Amino acid sequence: EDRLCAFTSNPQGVEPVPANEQRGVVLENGTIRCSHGSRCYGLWEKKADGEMHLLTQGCWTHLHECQADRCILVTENPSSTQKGSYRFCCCSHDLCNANYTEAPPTADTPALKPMRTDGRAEQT
Amino acid sequence: SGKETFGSTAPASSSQRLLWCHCYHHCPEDSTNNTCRTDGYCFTMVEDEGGVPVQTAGCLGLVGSEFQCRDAGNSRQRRSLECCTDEDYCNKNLHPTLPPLKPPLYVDGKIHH
Amino acid sequence: ARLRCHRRRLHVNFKEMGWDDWIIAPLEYDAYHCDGACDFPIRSHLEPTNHAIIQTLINSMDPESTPPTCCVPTRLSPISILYIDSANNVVYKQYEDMVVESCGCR
Amino acid sequence: ARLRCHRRRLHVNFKEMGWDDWIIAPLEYDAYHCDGACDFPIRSHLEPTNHAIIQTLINSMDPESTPPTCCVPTRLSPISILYIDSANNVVYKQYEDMVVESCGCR
Repeated sequence: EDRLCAFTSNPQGVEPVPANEQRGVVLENGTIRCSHGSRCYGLWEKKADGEMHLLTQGCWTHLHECQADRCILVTENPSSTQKGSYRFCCCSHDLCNANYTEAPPTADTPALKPMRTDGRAEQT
Repeated sequence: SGKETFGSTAPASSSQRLLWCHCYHHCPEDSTNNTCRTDGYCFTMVEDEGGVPVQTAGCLGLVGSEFQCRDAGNSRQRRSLECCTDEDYCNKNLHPTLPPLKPPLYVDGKIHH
Repeated sequence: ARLRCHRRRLHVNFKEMGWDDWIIAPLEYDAYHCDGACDFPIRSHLEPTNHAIIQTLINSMDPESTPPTCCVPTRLSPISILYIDSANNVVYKQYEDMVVESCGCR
Repeated sequence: ARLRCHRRRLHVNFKEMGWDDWIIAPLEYDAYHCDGACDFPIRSHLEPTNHAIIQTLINSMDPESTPPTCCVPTRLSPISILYIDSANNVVYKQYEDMVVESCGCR
């Protein structure tokens, strides 16, 4: 079925995606209706002060690694681009890329703290 | 290992002009006097064949050029490939050199090559 | 028994290829590949062309003169890649034909 | 040096195949076939897919884990055949994909 994802139209420092490559129909409210079988993705940059800066969001071509229903940022072993400061996620529910969850649960870390797009933890 | 010497111009195909390249060792069957044409990049490669450096050159298509021109950092065979696109026959000016030999693996006291 | 043409797992790790200096995501994916024999008769799910059928027949008549046909991808699908270009911009691109969906004899 | 992927001659003789009891014409034709190695880098005239390039790179990193790609027909053309059908009628038909026009690595 079609997928609705959060979408950033012209983020700074990011090559704008040509219309025919956006894989969907951009809607008014900062979202995009992606073509059949798509997932959603988000990319943030973790600044030196720890603040998370949103870079780009949109449709992601189906990849069975993107089954999660939430955007869980990959933190271990990130790409060495930009000195390892990029944080990426892909997920499979409508608007799942609007917010992110930073660290996957490991034995000794507290339960996940959903983060708002602007990097401050949501009060639960 | 692969090095891209991408010139200032984008690959030929974005303005649909095809790029002429110098070619030897496995040129297209319809190639004339060691030339070929592509929508992507010219390349020159040197590889170690039984201790002898062998040089080849030719055309790479635009599809997958990001992958081929970068090569994989740890190919079993010692080789070095460079790509270019700034002018016709630009691969005549490419002179890749073989990467240094990898140190032999010492395992259980014996040298394993 | 010889394994017939089929799709097999191939996990690609861009980091191991030394490409995590330009690829942001994904750093690995399942590409699969095709492997196995293309024997007579070539079954329908391997979608042989007329030429592949003729070549297979001639190979079974005279194996030295003509090789069998080869098990190769017949349907492929794309993946998205986020990478850094030479101007240090983040670029989103869909790469066609990156994942094998089905194999056949050609 | 190892022969790289290219088109080679393959002459098909329907009579030798015992098919001259239903095929009227042609009784033979040049079908060609593809043969040869698909080494890195795969040249542009072999029209590799992105997957073929990735598989070739992984094969050169770890030949035991992944086979090289295969040299197969990438463009084929038809031939016409006149034959006798089961009701003993003469039938004219164009058979697609009977002649290899070009080869590539897939």
